[in-house]
Amino acid sequence: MTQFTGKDLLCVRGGRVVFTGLDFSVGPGGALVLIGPNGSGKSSLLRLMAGLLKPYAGIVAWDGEGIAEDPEAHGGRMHYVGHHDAVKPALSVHENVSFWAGLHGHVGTVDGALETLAISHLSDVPGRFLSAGQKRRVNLARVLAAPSPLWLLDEPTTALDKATITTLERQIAEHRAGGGIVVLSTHGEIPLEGAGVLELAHFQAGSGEIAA
Amino acid sequence: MMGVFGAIVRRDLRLALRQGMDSVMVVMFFVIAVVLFSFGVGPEPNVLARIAAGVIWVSALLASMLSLERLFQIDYEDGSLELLALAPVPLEVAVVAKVTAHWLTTGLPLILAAPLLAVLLRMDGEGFGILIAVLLIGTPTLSLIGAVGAGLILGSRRGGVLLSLLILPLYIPVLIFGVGAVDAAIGGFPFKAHLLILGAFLAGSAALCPWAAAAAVRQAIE
Amino acid sequence: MDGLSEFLNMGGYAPFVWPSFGATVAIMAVLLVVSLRTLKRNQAALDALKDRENGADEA
Amino acid sequence: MKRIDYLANPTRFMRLAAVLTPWMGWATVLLAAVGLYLAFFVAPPDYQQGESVRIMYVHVPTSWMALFCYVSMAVAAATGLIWKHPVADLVAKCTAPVGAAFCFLALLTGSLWGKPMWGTYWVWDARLTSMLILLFLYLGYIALVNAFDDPARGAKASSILVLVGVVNVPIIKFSVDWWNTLHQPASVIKMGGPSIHPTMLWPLLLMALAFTTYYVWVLMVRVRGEIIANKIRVLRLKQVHG
Repeated sequence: MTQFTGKDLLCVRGGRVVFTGLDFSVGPGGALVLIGPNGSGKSSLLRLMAGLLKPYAGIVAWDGEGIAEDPEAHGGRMHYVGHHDAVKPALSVHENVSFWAGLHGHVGTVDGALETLAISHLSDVPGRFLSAGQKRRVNLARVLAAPSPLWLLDEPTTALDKATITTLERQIAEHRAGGGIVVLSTHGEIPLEGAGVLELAHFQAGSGEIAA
Repeated sequence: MMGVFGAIVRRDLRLALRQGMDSVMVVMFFVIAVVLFSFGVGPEPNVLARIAAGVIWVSALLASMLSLERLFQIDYEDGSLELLALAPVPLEVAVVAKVTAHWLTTGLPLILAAPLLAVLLRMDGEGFGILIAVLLIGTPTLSLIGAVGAGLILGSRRGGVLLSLLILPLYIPVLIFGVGAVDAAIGGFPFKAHLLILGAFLAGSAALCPWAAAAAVRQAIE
Repeated sequence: MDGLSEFLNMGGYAPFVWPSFGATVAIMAVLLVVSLRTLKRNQAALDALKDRENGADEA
Repeated sequence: MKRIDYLANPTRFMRLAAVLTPWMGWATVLLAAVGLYLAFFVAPPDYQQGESVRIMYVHVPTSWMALFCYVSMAVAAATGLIWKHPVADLVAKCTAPVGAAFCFLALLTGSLWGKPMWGTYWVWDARLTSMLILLFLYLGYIALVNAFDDPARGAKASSILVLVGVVNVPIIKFSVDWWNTLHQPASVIKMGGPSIHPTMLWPLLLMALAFTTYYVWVLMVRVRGEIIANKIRVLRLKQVHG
């Protein structure tokens, strides 16, 4: 029962408490939706879960073991989709996606992923000609091309059209059905049934902490 | 592990070759810098020969530093650096891969151009072989030390100028022994010691710099 | 009085000895004064911010 | 709520600094006075250099301090990086200007001392050249620590730089010494004179001690300034984010 948990997390950015005393726990097939106003720490929490950001206090654990213990293992079982799409203008779509899939040791799954996101017609087009929506789909294609148990998606639906959002919805459902875990921050575009909701506003620091 | 290393090197080389006149610009800067010295110092053959090794080394050092600023910068801005840090492979491997790609696109072309410029500077014939050997050992060290600087300036204002201020003092030992070896060879003195010391610098920086550069990158993408 | 002028002459090396000591004392003093002034300025700014904040709470 | 010492003011340090500062101030003035008196009135002139050797009582202590400050910056940076101690980062950042000042003074007094001895203001002597490179390392550190908007970022990046630097200082010293003996004729007069006569040793030690207490004095003042500046920034951020 691989449980993805976080205990008593305290995040400090630029001398300001972003959130404090935050706990979460997601099991296989589970999903967690982070909601809250801008600047409430949704992105910080996702970066914390990915291991990009070290918590000031508290621990993020996978199956009971802190992710900081073995960052490489955590990197192998997780995909993080942030605000930037990491698409190289000089490389073609296929080259972009196969590079990232290759890092995760997956070869040959690229065409399937492009097919699913309806961008296989762009396979040989260099990245600089792509629109924002297409770049986002290339970014998501690398997630599909290298199946991993944990998906951390930071506002995945930005710049996506209706059709792609439904595709993404289906992929997330498939991923969860296969025992995968999804944590995503959104403004409500993706209805996920049976998903836990984490309201960041509950974990804002009281004014007492900062004044001191 | 090696697969990922190769993948990153290939990707960076492909980017450099497609995007960049990178190596061409670096070699052009190298040639122009050396030519400028000749204009400054005058065409007097034995004066030029006397300072040839120093001029070539300083110009090579500055040229290899030109493209260092963008070693991590582009990946930092488009989000690739974050994904490399989250790859199932230690960040140090990605750093060494990027340094290798940087050396192949800048260090190697400099080495190929160096003998041509040695002729320009009327350098004594004996020095050519040792010049290439010394540059072969020295330029990777320059790329490794430079990678630490490139990591440190990520996200700072006016990175380029800052990088040269941080890195050039650390280049001085490599410069001293690099030029010393060539001058010793031309002067007929033994130069084995210089090569060994340069080898030690390379081994030392190969061990420490990837770790320091990865630490710099990690706290930059926080 | 010639003891003083003889001392000041520093055996003919006056133009080197006194500038050395002078520059040392001067630069150290300047660094100290600048640091002290920055501390006072920051302290005043903090107090001002705190007063305005307390002021805001009361209003 | 666990005390977040990064945000709450490091009260322990502020209290310690407030108590320590006046003591350091008086110690500096006293030590310097006694040191200078010994240097000018007790220590003998050099048989070769005459009175100009007295510059040694400023040049040598500033050189020691230049290196001492750089090493303490490295220690503070390591503490800041490894144990995430916020005040350690500030100590490293505030030491840099003091170290750079001492380093510049060492160069200035060295060249003023060199003029009567060597006839020129600058000689690529091994010690002076290493001191010049150390000054570049200081300037690089100061440039990097102020190159970021978020001071915590600046502190982290410059801590790594000073650790890389401190590893390179002996290597640079070794290379410059080798380079210097190759090009420099061997007849360089030894800076400190053949043997340190006791009456010459005391002023040297006293001046060095005076400079050390001066360093701690300025450090305390600057770190308190930085802590207060941090608090101002946090308050402003609070106003913006509410």
